[in-house]
Amino acid sequence: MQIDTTRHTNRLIVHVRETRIDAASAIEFKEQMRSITQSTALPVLLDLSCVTFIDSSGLGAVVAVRKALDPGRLLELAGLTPAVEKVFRLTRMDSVFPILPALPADLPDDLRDAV
Amino acid sequence: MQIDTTRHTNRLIVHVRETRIDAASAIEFKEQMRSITQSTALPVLLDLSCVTFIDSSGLGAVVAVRKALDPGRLLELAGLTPAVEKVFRLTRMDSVFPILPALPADLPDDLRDAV
Amino acid sequence: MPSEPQDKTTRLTIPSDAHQVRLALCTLFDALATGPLPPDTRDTAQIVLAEALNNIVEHAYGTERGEIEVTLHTSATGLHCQIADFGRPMPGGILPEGRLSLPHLMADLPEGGFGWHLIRSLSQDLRYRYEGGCNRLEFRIESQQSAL
Amino acid sequence: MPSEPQDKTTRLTIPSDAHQVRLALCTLFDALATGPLPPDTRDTAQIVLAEALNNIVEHAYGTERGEIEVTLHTSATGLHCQIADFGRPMPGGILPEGRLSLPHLMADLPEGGFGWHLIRSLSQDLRYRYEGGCNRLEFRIESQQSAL
Ligand SMILES: Nc1ncnc2c1ncn2[C@@H]1O[C@H](COP(=O)(O)OP(=O)(O)O)[C@@H](O)[C@H]1O
Ligand SMILES: Nc1ncnc2c1ncn2[C@@H]1O[C@H](COP(=O)(O)OP(=O)(O)O)[C@@H](O)[C@H]1O
Repeated sequence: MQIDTTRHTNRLIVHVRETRIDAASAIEFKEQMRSITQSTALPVLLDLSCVTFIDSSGLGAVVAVRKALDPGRLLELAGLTPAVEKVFRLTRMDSVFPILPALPADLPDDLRDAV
Repeated sequence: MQIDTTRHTNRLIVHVRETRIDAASAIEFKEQMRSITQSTALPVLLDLSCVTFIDSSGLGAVVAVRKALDPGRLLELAGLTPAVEKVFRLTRMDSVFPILPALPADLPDDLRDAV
Repeated sequence: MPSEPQDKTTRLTIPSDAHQVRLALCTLFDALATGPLPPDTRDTAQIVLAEALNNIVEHAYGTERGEIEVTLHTSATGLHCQIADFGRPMPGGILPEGRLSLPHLMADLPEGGFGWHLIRSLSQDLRYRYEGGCNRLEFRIESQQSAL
Repeated sequence: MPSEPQDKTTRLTIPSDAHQVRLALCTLFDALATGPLPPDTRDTAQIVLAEALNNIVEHAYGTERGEIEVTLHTSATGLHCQIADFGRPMPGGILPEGRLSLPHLMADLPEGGFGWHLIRSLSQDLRYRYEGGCNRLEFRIESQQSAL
């Protein structure tokens, strides 16, 4: 499972470069997220824009990641594709997690207007 | 193969929501890109941030997409992950395509600073 | 009346394993991507099928080996799904209720138990029976751009 | 001397088909992800293996059915790869040069022919021989954080 991180305005942005978080990958997702989130104390923004499918095991893994963090530490989600958004909405997890409409720009400011 | 589009500052941003463009998917990639790019005349920004692997067939497909466009029409690439960047560099295709360091913000301006 | 031109039946046997379920879903839904179902219906179908299949792997077969038979039929009224397995029957012989309960404290959030809620929310004509050692689950995914 | 603790040999037989090659690469590199190779070496290895395997599917077997045998051995000096197939031999019995030619006009850009250039750029100790109807290709992927 490929997961990498960037930083932007004092947030750790975690990019899931996988199309699925499902029963076949939920455990690995939890494990990788644990080691990634333990490496800093920054607020976390989980970039799900590559994830086109999540099932209840994947959802449970995201919940587990949230519960493993310090309660005061921010965990936001961004980039929900339609099928992922649907699963969060139907299980009301969209009211539990702060969900951003899209990723904040990760371009340097001076390039942001050039493109 | 999941590919969708958004618009930002007069560009058609094409998001490839797949982790691979390879010999198994190159033809489908070309076909979907043809129908997507034919639907407008806007400059195209190809978002490859989910693509963690490309092989020479995939690279050939990106070249084919370029050649199928009107020569005056812009086709930029963004979000190259390390393995993809390596293939473009070694084949010198990084000198043929304009490559942006990251995606432009697709947040509305008023939200951009809030996150 | 002859069947609609888009009428199509697909049959698939899947070994009881999470990776095999993933592979089967990818194969099925890649093929469906070029079929007659709108994107929203396809997403819905994949969610429901995934939940049903993963439950069989986890609960009906558990650590036992086994096979799951899936029959899909696309028609004008949607995607008709039949799933058969030879694992343990449902507890009490009936389908779980799948009621959602949201606690007030983050620490009490459940990490599972969403499966049947999703299946019930997203499917029509849901039926289950256990006969001759075989679990049979049937449902339909309505083909329409719903607001769900 | 006993072998290093991370020494490990993996063998795999792949049907000659682009989808099967993809599946094999995903399986191999998912497993390697938790192994001793640094990410950059893993990317390099996957690129070289993909090119070698896809060439066999396309050129050695073409429309014929056939199998490809892959043996991978991880050691302190990198990933040692051996690939065998029973398809057509290389044209002239030797490996393609893989020279890159960049035209001035966009319209003249090649849409193929990058494969052997990538293999030659990214591998060490590249060897090929054709014996008893079998193509044997060997190479090593150096295990180091190179600037390549
Ligand atoms: N196919 C099945 N066979 C047997 N028991 C099942 C099956 N599906 C579900 N169950 C039982 O119903 C419960 C609720 O299922 P579900 O809502 O999918 O949650 P989860 O699978 O996350 O526990 C399971 O914990 C299990 O006890
Ligand atoms: N495994 C092989 N068996 C036979 N011929 C091959 C093999 N690999 C490559 N070739 C020949 O060498 C040429 C160059 O290969 P390559 O650089 O990978 O480009 P491409 O595969 O895109 O044509 C091929 O067009 C083919 O004629």
